[in-house]
Amino acid sequence: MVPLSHYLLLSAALFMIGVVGVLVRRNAIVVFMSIEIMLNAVNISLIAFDKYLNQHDGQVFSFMVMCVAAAEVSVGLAIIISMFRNKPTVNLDEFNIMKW
Amino acid sequence: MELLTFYPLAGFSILLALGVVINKSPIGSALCLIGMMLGLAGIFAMQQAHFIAILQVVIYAGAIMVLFMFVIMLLNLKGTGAEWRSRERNTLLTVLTAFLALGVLYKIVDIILEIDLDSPAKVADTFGTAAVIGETLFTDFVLPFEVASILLLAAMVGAVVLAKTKLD
Amino acid sequence: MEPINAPESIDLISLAPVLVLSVFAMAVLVLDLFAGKNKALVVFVSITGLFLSGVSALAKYKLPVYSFNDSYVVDHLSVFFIFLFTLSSALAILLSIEYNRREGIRMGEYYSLILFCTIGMILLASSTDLIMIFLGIEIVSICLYVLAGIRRRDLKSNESALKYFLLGAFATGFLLYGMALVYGTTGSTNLMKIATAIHEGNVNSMPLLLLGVVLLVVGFGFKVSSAPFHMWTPDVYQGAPTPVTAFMAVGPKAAAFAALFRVFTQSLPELDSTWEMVLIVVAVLTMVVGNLGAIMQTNVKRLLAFSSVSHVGYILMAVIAKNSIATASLLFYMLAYAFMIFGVFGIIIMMGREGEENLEIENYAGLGYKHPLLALSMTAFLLSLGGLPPFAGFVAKFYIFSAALKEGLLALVVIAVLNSAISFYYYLKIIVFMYMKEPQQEIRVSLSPITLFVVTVSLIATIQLGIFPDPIIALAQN
Amino acid sequence: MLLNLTFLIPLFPLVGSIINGFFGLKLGEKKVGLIASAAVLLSFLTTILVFIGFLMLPEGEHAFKQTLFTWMVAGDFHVNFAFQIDNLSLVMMSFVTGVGFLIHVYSTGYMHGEYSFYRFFAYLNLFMFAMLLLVMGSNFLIMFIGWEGVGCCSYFLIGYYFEKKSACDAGTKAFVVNRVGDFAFLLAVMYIFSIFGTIEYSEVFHAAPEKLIFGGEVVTIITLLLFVGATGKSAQIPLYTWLPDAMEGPTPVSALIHAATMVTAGVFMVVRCNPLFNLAPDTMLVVAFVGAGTALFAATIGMTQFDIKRVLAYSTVSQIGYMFLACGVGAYTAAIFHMVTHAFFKACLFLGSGSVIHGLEGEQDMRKMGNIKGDQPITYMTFLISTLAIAGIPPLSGFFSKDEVLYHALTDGNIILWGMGISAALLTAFYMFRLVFMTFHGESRVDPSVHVHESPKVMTMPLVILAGLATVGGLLGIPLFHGWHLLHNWLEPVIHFDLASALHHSEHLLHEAGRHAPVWTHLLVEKEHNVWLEIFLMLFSSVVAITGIALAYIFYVKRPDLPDKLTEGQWGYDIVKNKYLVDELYDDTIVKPTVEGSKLLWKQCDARGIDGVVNGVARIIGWFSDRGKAFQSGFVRNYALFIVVGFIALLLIAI
Repeated sequence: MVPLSHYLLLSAALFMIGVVGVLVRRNAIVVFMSIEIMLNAVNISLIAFDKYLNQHDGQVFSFMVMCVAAAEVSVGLAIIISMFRNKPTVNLDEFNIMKW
Repeated sequence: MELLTFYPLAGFSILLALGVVINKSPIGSALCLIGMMLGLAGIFAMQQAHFIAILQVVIYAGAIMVLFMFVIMLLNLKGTGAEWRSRERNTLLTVLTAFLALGVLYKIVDIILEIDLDSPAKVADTFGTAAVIGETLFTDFVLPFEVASILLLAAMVGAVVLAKTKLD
Repeated sequence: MEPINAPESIDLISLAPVLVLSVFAMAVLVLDLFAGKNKALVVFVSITGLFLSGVSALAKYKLPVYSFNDSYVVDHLSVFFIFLFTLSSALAILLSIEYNRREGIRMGEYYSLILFCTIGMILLASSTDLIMIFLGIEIVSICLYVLAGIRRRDLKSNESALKYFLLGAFATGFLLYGMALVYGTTGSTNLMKIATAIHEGNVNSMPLLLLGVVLLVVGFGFKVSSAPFHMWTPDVYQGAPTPVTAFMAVGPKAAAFAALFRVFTQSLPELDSTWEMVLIVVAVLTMVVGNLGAIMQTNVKRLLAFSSVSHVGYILMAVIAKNSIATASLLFYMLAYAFMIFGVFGIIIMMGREGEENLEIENYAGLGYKHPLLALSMTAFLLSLGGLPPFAGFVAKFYIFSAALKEGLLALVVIAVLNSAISFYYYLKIIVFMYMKEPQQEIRVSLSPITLFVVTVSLIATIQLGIFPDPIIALAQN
Repeated sequence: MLLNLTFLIPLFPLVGSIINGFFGLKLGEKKVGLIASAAVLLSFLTTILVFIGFLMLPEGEHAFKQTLFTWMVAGDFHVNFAFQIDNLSLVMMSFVTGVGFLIHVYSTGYMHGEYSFYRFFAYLNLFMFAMLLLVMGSNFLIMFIGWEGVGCCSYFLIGYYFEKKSACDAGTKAFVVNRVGDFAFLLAVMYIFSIFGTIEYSEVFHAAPEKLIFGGEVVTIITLLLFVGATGKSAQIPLYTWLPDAMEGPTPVSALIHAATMVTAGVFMVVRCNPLFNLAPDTMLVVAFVGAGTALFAATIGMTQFDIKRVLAYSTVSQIGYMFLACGVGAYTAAIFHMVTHAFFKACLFLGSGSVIHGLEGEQDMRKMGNIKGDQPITYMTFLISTLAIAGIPPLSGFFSKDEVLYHALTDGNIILWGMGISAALLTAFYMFRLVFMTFHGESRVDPSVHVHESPKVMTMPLVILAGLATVGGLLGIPLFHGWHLLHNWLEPVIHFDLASALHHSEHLLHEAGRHAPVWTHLLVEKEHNVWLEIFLMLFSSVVAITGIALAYIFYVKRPDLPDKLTEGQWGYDIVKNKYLVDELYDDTIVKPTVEGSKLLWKQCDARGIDGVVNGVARIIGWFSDRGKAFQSGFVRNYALFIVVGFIALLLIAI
């Protein structure tokens, strides 16, 4: 039997890896992938809690998270594509016309 | 027994997640991400969340990641150029951020380990099956389920507006 | 296999505003195919949809009504917010007409996205379930990401969309983690059940719950753009098309506040010792950062972005105070703020030129003699934003401050009042330019009748709410 | 009933302002002036009707309240939009509308041919509206609306000549400095609300002695906050710097807003809140000393100025100081009395200076004036009368009001306050006559190309009326014998204060809180009205005023030609030299140190010190804002980092 805390630790670790990815990477697509890691990490927590509580709410929640992830991916990649047409790069550091 | 499957799966997922962050080329990152998601599907399956495990494979690995790969190839991002690599490298920042993240992680771990865990309730055999999830979805959570369709429709419209080639 | 019986709590009538809007949003999508280049029909249908949706919010007369397994509620708060959302979306659409013609945005999807976004806002304000709130936030955000980037050929618009999207998704991660932890520790996603679980001490792990609460503050803090999670606001507001900026500053923000208010006051009232302190820090920081940031700005949209950040700080005080006056003051502030913002942005749109030009403060030099009435309205809006009587902004601020004072938050009120004094510095800057500087260039204002109509309505409302706020307050107090 | 006409009084100027603001451009100058003046005249006449109505009130009723509508309700918080007519507000309304009307008439002449004539009158009418709200409101919030409103109009009117950068800066400065005061005022209002649960005057003042402990910290904080608000609006130390700069506005504005009405709003507010101030002896002391200090300080600066309007501005600051001195020693009648007489003579002086500036085609520097009394006889006569009044020469109005202030400063205050007051009186006589002599007497230093002419009738008529009022205004309060003081009898219901019962309540409150009440018996000793002391003080201050005038005469009429004689007549050198030495000695020992000292005071305290603080605060905020910009780097990564850092910070706070 795997205790709940193990799942939660795995979830926290993956979440923080995702956060670090967002903070250090400059490739917009990789940053986006790091955000996906974060969402997946949360799913682990949800499902672990679900098992622990003997409920299905968490699984429904994670189902919705997947929907949202799919929606975000389609819009996010569309944004990256439309941006790429004007300026062929995905380096986030080149996108700071607006500052201060 | 379960622990024996859990640790390799968890380690595998963490390593691949790190791979996503560390990998220089976007394609490599994407491949690592797919691997990680498959690993997580295994972890879900361990918790008897079979339906979600399958969705994880179908939606994430099957749909979302394909979209990622597709866009990477469309934009032809090789990410191997020396210029790009030097841009990506910023050791000090990375180390600082990693320390920050480790600090937070430490705190969270601290909190998690404090939990006084009772042994979890024995779950029914039907737990996590498509039938049960489906019933929950269509009774207690019918509204979120329907609202999700609005979300997807809006996202679809949005993606089309932004990405279609012909501007009218 | 046994048939699944539909639960009794399904109540489509209470969902009427959402249903009406969904139908109209899709109708707009379809109509757009036949409408050709003239979007008048599309606009008309959108406005009708919003109007009908607002009316259908009154379908339930015995409030509150809980439905869908207690995850959706029609109460006075949500009805008021639905009015606010439909009104602000309608004003945003009216503002867009002239702008879209000038900037060549000829997509009918623009309008349906605004409608979809409004659906998200309504769901956000009426949901009492974390899953629903999450979905609502995502609908709103996704529509806004697209709307911010809808000027596809413009690099600023692209950048705005990209920044908003990446940071928004990042913040969503935090919000989601927070929700997961709250669910896990209390065993439910329903706000009322969470409150009951906390009340009965039925919580797995208090520290984990508190961690979840902090994560929720981060996530909501981003959505309402409070410091230090506000950094995206100026960039996104500046880069997004001007009507979208006005739209963003009112509706989605109010919706996020509605959800924030529900989550913190309905489900976590027993933990107020924790989040109250956190929110006080956030509120103070937000006011100070917003005001200091605005002082040095030269771009009007950016200046208003920072100013909106500082307003978030004031509104957070209502959440912190959480008494009966606070609820009313939150609603009133949102309404007053909506009119002020649409008024100001209407004038900004009229002053603007093709390609998002003419947005610097210097461009407003000499407006006072060229178009005295326009300048006078702008002055009224700015003074109202600063909180000068007898405009709506003053009454709104006074309400929130007295709500906070009633809870004994004297220090917070002092800081807030001091901040609103500082804020005059930059509002005055625009007024000084309008009245007291020589024009740098020829002033060319596109006085489109529809935009003028929006500005006039906003002006009347700003003054009306300042002098006779009572009916609205009575409404908000129920 | 006549009293029901009350709401019309502020309505007329509002309507006038709206008409002029929206249609002024099409109406043309004549009609704009007519509408604006007629609006104020109508509200003046209505005030008289209301006054009559008030006099007809049955015995024992001292206030009339007209509620127009409910403004805000929030829980138990209830604010009506209501006007309160009582003895105090009637006095204020009468002179605000009366003087306001005269100044409107004058402005039609003065502003003739200005660039945007209608805008000026729209603002001026709007100002009248706000000022009337301020004095007529029946609760603190209405007063606050008026308070902000007058500030706003003042800002627009100061910046009226917006082509001039100095005018814009002055306008902004006035607004920002005023905001500091307003901020304190608003806090006080909220504090009052949190204690009394209401902000209606009648209810607050009625409950005050029962809820507040005499000399307790609550009432002290409230009154101090109110007083800070008053210092902002009434240009007292330390928030006075905006008023001299405000002279960038057109002269009628200076007369109406920055001399007669708006700047006295602070005094009005203190008098209005006298039931609170009476309970806070510590605050009263602060008020008295700030008032006396400002009176003296501003007078010394007045001696060094050469701009005719700036001299008058400092003089205004100084005279308002007297009013606060009177408030501070509890002589509220004296404060109002001086406010009224000051409105007459200071409005006359400002309008007179406007007439001079008009006649000299825009010249404001006194060094380029001189000997124009023949060219502007009416202006000269009215100006002289008003100057005599402000200097305190009997039997003009200023004499009575100032003496009443000084008498109370001595009997109810202490000798230091009186000393400061009487020194300021000496300086006042000196610098005012310096002004008169430099402007109207002596050698003409006027630019020869300028043709000096008397102003048109529409400008001189108000001058004559105001000078007349400045002459006879003192009759309102013939001070010598108790019971003859009209104004005192009139205001009695408003400023009546039962100290004994207040102390009784306080003892009760302290007792309930388990604390011991201090000994208060010495406060209850009745003071005799000493007629002979008052007569002596009158004589003394007359002598002081005459001394001041004489000094001014010596230095600004006699002395300037001495150096000329010196150079041209070698043969009479010794005699002249001896004579000169006396003057020289006098000059070196007394005048120069004083003038230099006050110059130093002005430069250091005013320009560098207080101005510096105001500008410094602005600069510090600007600096922070500038540094803060660096965070807003435009990089997504940095923004994300801030989200994470914010998360960590909140985590540390929460857990």
